[in-house]
Amino acid sequence: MNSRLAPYLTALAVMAALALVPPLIKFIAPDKWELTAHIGIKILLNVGFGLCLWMMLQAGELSLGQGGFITIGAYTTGILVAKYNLISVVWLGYLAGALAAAVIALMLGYLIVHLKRIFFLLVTWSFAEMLHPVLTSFEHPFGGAMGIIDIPAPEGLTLFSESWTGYYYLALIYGFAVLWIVWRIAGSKVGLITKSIGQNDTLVTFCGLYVRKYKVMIFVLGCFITGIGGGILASYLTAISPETFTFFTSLDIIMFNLIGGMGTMAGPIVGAVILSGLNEYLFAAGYWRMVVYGLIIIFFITLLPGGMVSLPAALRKRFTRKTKKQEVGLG
Amino acid sequence: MSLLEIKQVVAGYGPAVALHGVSLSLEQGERVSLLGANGAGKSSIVNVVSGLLPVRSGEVWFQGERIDGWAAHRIVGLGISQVPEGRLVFPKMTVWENLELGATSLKDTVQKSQLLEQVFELFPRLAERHKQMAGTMSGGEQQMLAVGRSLMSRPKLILSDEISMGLAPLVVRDIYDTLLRINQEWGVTLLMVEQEAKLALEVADSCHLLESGRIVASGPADEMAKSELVRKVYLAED
Amino acid sequence: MFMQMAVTGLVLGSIYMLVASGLTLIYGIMHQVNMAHGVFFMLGAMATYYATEVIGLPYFVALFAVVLVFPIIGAAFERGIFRNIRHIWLAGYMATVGVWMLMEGLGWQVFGTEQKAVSFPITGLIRLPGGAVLPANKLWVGLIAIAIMAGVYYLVGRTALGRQLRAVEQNPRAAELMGINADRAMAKGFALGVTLAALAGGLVSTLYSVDPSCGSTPMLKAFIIIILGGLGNVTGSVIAAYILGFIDSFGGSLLGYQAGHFMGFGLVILILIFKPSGIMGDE
Amino acid sequence: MRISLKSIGMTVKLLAIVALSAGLIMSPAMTGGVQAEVKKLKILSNNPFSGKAASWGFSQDRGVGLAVDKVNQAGGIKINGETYMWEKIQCDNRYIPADAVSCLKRGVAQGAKFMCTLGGAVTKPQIPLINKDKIVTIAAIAGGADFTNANNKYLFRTMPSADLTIAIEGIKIYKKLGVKKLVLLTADNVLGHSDAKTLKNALKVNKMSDILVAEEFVPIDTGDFTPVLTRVLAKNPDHIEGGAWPAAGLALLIKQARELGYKGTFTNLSGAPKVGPLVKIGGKKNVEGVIMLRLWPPDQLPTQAFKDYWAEYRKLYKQDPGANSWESYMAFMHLSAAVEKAQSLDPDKIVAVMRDLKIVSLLGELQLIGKDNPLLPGYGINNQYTSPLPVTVLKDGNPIIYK
Repeated sequence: MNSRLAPYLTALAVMAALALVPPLIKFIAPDKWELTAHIGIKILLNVGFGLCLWMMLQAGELSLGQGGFITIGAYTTGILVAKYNLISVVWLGYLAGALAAAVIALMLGYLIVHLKRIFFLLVTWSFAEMLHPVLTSFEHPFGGAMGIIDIPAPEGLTLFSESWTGYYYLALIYGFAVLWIVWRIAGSKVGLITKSIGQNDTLVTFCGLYVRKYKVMIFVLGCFITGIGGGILASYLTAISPETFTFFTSLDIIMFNLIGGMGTMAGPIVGAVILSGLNEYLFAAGYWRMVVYGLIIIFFITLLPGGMVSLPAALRKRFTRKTKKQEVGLG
Repeated sequence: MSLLEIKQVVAGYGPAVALHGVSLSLEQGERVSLLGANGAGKSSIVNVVSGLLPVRSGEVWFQGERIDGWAAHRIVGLGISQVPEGRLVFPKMTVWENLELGATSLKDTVQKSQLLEQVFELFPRLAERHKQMAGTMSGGEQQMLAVGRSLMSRPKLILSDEISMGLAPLVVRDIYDTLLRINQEWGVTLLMVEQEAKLALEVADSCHLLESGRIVASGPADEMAKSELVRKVYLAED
Repeated sequence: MFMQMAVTGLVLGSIYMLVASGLTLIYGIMHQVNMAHGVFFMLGAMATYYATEVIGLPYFVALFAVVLVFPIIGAAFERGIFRNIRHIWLAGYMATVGVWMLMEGLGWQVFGTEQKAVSFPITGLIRLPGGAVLPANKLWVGLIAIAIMAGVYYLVGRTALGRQLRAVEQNPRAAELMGINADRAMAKGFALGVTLAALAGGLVSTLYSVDPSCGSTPMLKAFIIIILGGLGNVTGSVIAAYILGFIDSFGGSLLGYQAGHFMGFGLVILILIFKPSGIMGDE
Repeated sequence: MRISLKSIGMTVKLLAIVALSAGLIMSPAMTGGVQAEVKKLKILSNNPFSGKAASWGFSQDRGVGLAVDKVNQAGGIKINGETYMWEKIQCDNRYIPADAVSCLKRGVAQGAKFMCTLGGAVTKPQIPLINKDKIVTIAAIAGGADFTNANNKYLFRTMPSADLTIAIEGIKIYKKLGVKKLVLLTADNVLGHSDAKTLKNALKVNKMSDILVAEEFVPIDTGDFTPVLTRVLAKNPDHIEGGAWPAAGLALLIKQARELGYKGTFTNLSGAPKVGPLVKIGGKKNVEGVIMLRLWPPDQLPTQAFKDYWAEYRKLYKQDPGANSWESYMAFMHLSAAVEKAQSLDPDKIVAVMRDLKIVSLLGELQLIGKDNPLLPGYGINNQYTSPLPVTVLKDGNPIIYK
């Protein structure tokens, strides 16, 4: 097996296996297909969001405003496609949503790129919080507290007998496209520079590289991709309102990285699968959901800071020798 | 019984080993200086004694008590006080507050105020500026504050680390004079790390020479000053 | 109306100042953004509710009980969860988020969904010149908030404990060399911050209602304040609290509620972009 | 090709990853495949069980739950000779529209053909799905013809809409009180905005538009109303209409208005907040004279059945039932009776039967109205439940029927 091709082959094989899930389930348990599709769609979109954040995290900064960029993507799509019918092709609506997210990310990123750590986190969080009063205050174009309804499905989804299969494949393509892009970037020169910025940006500056440019670039790209996902979600949910994506959406995206592990790209994927799967099962749990969430966070922070992907290594270590606590990823 | 005894101490930072089995002992009232190049392990010895650097193997005894493995804040209570490298005064606090903090391990308020008076007498500059923020003072004044602060715990042993760093020679001389006075008047034992070999040999009774984490030569200061090795390498004489 | 807006701004500012004090302190000493602040606020409010309405203690006795009990709770959380991870900024942040969600979720289970109320013992209405009115309970809560804040200033600025806390904040290593147990000092600082949050809960909740998520809105305000004031800067947060109080009062009265909310966060972003050290920062 | 240990390891890893990811996504399909002996009819309780609206969610869920138990204890319902038992499945939508849509999809996936939900904001985005999948829904929503119209055949409104509360009873009450300067201060959500629309229309129809001096929308979780009250009280109103506040919000609004020296009256006609917390938070003196709809004083319950319901609810949940609990109880009883009468599980047949079926429930006769009713403009379909609507006023901390 050619080792350079191996990751591609793995990804392709997994993608093919996942693409076979709909016919398989429709065959085994047709009445479960809708629920399976629903969970699958959520997981795959979340994988995309988690990977975008992971990419930014490589540059050393953590955004707590990703829910805000999903909102921007979703609202732009909704406003253009559903509310005012300015664009007749939904796919172009997604593109517009992504562009809107990217433009806003560019402006914000340019202004805040010098901030570090908790300051970056807080400013992105404030930005996402600020969207809420703006969206509720203006009936035009945001639809006020009501939000936007009747957002159509993208063209071509009617190829499938019911829309859920279509959304499942759309989410599948989205998830793997993001994986591909993020993987390519991580392996490229830009990726290496970003990573070194994350580890020591002063040193990178000394190497004659313009740190700000790269940081903004990654931020904008991440938000662009997140914006597309927001558009897809808008279609899938058919209705969005200011409360649709909250602080907890942004937090979830961080949690994917935290639970999965921030060291490798597998981290956010594992985290998104586990957490969004769990989330769907906890819907009936009411307040226990918060309790479970809290326990999960505390568990991973205190006992397994390297996330799920570090579990094998942590177990191995535990059985061989007790050593000092690892601090993978959590700079 | 020696006041301080270090036996076969191995210590280091992360994977790097800074001390490879160092032993030395100090008698009550002695003035000892540690000589050596950058990274030879002088500061490591001081930090091992004050508890900032954990010991990997070996023992540290102070007044018949084994103190390796103790936390730094407990060791202060025994009467070991450090004048740390880079002074480390609290910049956003007044001179007076810095001195008060130096006396944290003392419970007796009468003794505390007596000490404060004595420190102010030793360093009149500190008395003049007791309301000033430590961070706004000159380097020399900060060093005086660091020494004064270390006196506030009524120590039996003072560990000083690179007092001369970045200061004008006259100021350094002044501070060492005060340290010698404390040594004579209060009977405080001194373990000094000093980059400037000439100074180190002048202010100390005896001297240890370190190279890459090991003591390579020891002896009374005047003898050491005459030795070939020290003269060539550290005093840069021909 | 101007007079009324000014009075409301002052009252809100005092309340916000109290709510933000614990958060400022914990950031100031431990450099930790405490997302569980709102939960401790809520627990303080709940404790006051159960002490007064269920057990039947007089209100101020209940508040005193809060002051006695919450340092222990705070120290327990610090020892159990935060001590080992506090040097990793993200871990510290996320752990407080975890505590927040855990405690709020448990709160809904334990305390139920019905909103509760604690009544402040002093009632009445004070008429001020210019047609403004000031409810006595708000006046007293505001005055107590100022008194507590003065107490915090005294404790941090004038006492041995305060000196130790500041020493640990400025240089934990040097503090150790002074004979200060840095771990224990930080635990004390955290306990103090938690107690202030709980005390704020017990006081401020008398003006509003009590339920397991009643700490969220105050916490949001507290965050705006500590960022505006410069993280960890006590004086800065006091000034920022009154600024936000006036923004909420004047903005809400002249432009509508959402405008006030928007302006608060807008100011936060501007401050963070152009002067991350806050309005009282050194830069 | 040389087979090395490494490449074997890689293949194993690859297979493991494929199996794991496919398995994780398919796991829901694998669970719960066993078919029960008794046939089940599933109703999805798509309600908020956490967050600010949780008390409404529990109240509604418990009402439906009691009704489900009642029908099941009586032996379920028989359709074409087969016995069906009701089963209620819960999903916490946190009062967030997107979560409600997710919940509905989950419910459909779990085989629910019926649903109860509440809140205009969370119901609105569900409507396309409700219509597409023909989910027979009983919902507590206030907005008018936006929800109840000929397009939404499967959506039944359990609570009186703003057209019945504000537009009819409200105007009566305003006239009786002699309101000269009215302020609407309501929640900044779908409910609040639709109440505002209905109120303005009704005032226009009655040629009273000039009495409305201000309308304000503030978030439902507002704690301090002082700034916005300062703004509206500058207009010297003599009446404040709250619209649809839950207990805590209304209580704080009233308390703070009184503290600012407001002497006028209050109504809260859309929502039916619980009296206990309202009085406790607002203070007995402040909330005196507040007029609300849909609230029954516990000592003035109209029928024995209602008294029994009240007692059972109190016994189970240690508190008085909220309005939407008995409204959804009655609506579910009606729905269940309609399913049995239709002798079919076809949603179209069921809803057709529902529209004409009259049953006697807790508050007497229950029926659906809306079609050709001049009081309900634009409804065009009998999807609005009606039952006696009490007007209550708070006196000394207790609700009594307003004369």
